[in-house]
Amino acid sequence: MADPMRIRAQVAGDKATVRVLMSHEMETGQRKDSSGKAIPAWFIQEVTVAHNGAPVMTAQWGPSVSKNPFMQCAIKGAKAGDKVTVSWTDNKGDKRTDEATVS
Amino acid sequence: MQTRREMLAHSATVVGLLGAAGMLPAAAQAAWNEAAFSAKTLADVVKAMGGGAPAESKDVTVTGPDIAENGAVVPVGASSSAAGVKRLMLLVEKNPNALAASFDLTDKVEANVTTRVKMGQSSNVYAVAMMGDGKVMYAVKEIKVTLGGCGG
Amino acid sequence: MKIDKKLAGLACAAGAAVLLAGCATGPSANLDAEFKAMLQNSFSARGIAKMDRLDQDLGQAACSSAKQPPEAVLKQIEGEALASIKWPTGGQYFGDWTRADKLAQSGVGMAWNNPTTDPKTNGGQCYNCHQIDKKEISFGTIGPSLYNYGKLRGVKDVTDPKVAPIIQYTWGKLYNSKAYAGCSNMPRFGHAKILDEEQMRDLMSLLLDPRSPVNQ
Amino acid sequence: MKHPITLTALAALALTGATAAWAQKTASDGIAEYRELLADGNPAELFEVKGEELWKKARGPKNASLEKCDLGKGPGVVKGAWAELPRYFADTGRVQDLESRLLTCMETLQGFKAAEIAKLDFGKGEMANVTALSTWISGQSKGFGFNLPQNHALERKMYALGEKAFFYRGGPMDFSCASCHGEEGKRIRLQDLPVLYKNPGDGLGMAAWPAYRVSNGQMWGMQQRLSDCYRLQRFPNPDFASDVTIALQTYMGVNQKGAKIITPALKR
Repeated sequence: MADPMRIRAQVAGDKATVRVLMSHEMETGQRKDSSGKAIPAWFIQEVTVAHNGAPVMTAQWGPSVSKNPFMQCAIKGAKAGDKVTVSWTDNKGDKRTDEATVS
Repeated sequence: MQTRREMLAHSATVVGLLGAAGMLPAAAQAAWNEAAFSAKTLADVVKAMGGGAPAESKDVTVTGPDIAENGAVVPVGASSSAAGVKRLMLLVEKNPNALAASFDLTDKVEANVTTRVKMGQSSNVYAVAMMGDGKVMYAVKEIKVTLGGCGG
Repeated sequence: MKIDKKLAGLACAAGAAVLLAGCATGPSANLDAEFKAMLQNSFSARGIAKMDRLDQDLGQAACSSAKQPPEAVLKQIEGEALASIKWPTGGQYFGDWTRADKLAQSGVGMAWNNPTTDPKTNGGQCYNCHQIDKKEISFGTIGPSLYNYGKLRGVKDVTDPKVAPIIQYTWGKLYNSKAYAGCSNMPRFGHAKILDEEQMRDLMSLLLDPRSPVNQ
Repeated sequence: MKHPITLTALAALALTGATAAWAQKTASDGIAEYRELLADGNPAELFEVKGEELWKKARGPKNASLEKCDLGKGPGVVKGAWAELPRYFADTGRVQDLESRLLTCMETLQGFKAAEIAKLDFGKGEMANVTALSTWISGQSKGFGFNLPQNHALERKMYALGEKAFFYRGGPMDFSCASCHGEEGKRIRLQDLPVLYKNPGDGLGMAAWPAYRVSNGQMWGMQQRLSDCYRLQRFPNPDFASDVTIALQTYMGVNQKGAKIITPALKR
């Protein structure tokens, strides 16, 4: 199972800045291993951000997003104590969901 | 603590809610947009995403360094000052496939996202904003990728 | 000095019986012996990098401290290095600068994970330490800038006998840098068989050919 | 929304030529800007989370956690421990660095075979766990200044041996540590090189490792940093936790007394 994400959500004025680090190889499918065999593509395809359970953003990613991806966005009207949930799904169907509290 | 099954269920609910609320453009409700992620140019990506002809605009900003110390991790961002942006995209012109990431927004988030992308070589990077009516605006910036380390 | 003796004394007290003989010959000899033993115990041969890479020649040994060796030793290193230089076959110093950029850019070669020590698979490591072509902004500064190397030295025609000394010096510097500075940081590309004659000729052209991007 | 300043700037560019304006910004300014943009959100945090879990979790043949591990400041004391390593440990009779000490604890407390782990490649199996553990542990010394003890004779001997190792030239390229880290203001390509026979300043040199390497997306501990330095020196391979790696850390750590630790850092 995939390792946990690191989510930080901090209030900045009338919004909360959300910073997410995800643990993922993000293999492009264009590299070869030492024996010359192509390493198959393996990457996060979809990321969803929800605020107190209500979805606020969905992203589609390709394999050129960097390994151990970082994403930042800002949720309007989010206050301290609110919950921010981030979920991802990769091209092998693996999933991960983590939650953080806005501070 | 949530179990894995609960998490999966929750995740499915989230996606379902997005669809039901009609907050997603047609393309995102379908599976991952393979056509857009295999396109080679800005025009083809936008076409695959269902947008009109892209026009350069001051209302869109692309952020990133002038020089990247390493192409494996290049911090880039897209933002727009225009009202009603439905989608922000980040493209790297000279990558094998141009589209790196696409963000479908609701009015609950700011039109301002940041991520990090791989760049095979120095290239133009595009930030693209798609509006509800299919209008497409973009900004472009060149980012130089340098070789580093001893290279052994 | 005082600290050194105290240190060695304690090291002897703490050390095993076999080291006691070393202590009798003085603190630094003892530390040297312990150091040599530590290297042997700490490293393992891996791939092309065998344990003989820890063996030092005169120059390597003399240049292994914060201080430069005495003048006489430096002169000896430089003399031996100069005598070691193999001048190019048939007096042919030049190759093709268009092939040299790839060589100058590459830092690959001679590490334990490289499959072979064949020079043809090695890079010249040049940009790691030197500025060369002005278009490459990612260059090191351990060595001096080589931008306009030939131009600054008045090389307008490489066949002009007046520039022969600078051509020979440049070949010698690439082949065995220690001929001109006994403790130079620069590898001995020819002497250590990192690059072959053909590769060195290409680098000579990159540095000295008036048409090379280096001299624009 | 109007951008009067941007428009003025654009007009100026049109007059002077874009190239001239670009040239004013040097390559190093550009690199500094790049690092600034990456500073917030270091993937090393992912490894810190993993390392903390590993420390507290009952694992290994003895199904025990590492919470009784003595890193030099007493059993279980993690805060500030990295700032005082390597140091002498009476129970093993050796000067140990963080990673070799972790192997000792994994063997004595958890029942792992330290010698087997030491043979693994970096990033593989339990070796990856050692790296995650050292990432978290080093992070618990963030803001501390290096303060390696030199009271024990073996600690002082390790310093002296480390000094010799630092300047020892060998291999087909005649490199020593000092070839790259012995002079002020030098760099390889665009990477500034810290001078490591003295205190290079806060957050530089040893004070920046363990670090996440953006070039390969790997988390590296100090052992891997030194191993790769020796690979690029074209030396044979230093064994994991071997005396030469501990001697060098002692030498550099003592020289860097007081330098503020910023681990885990982000490197090229």
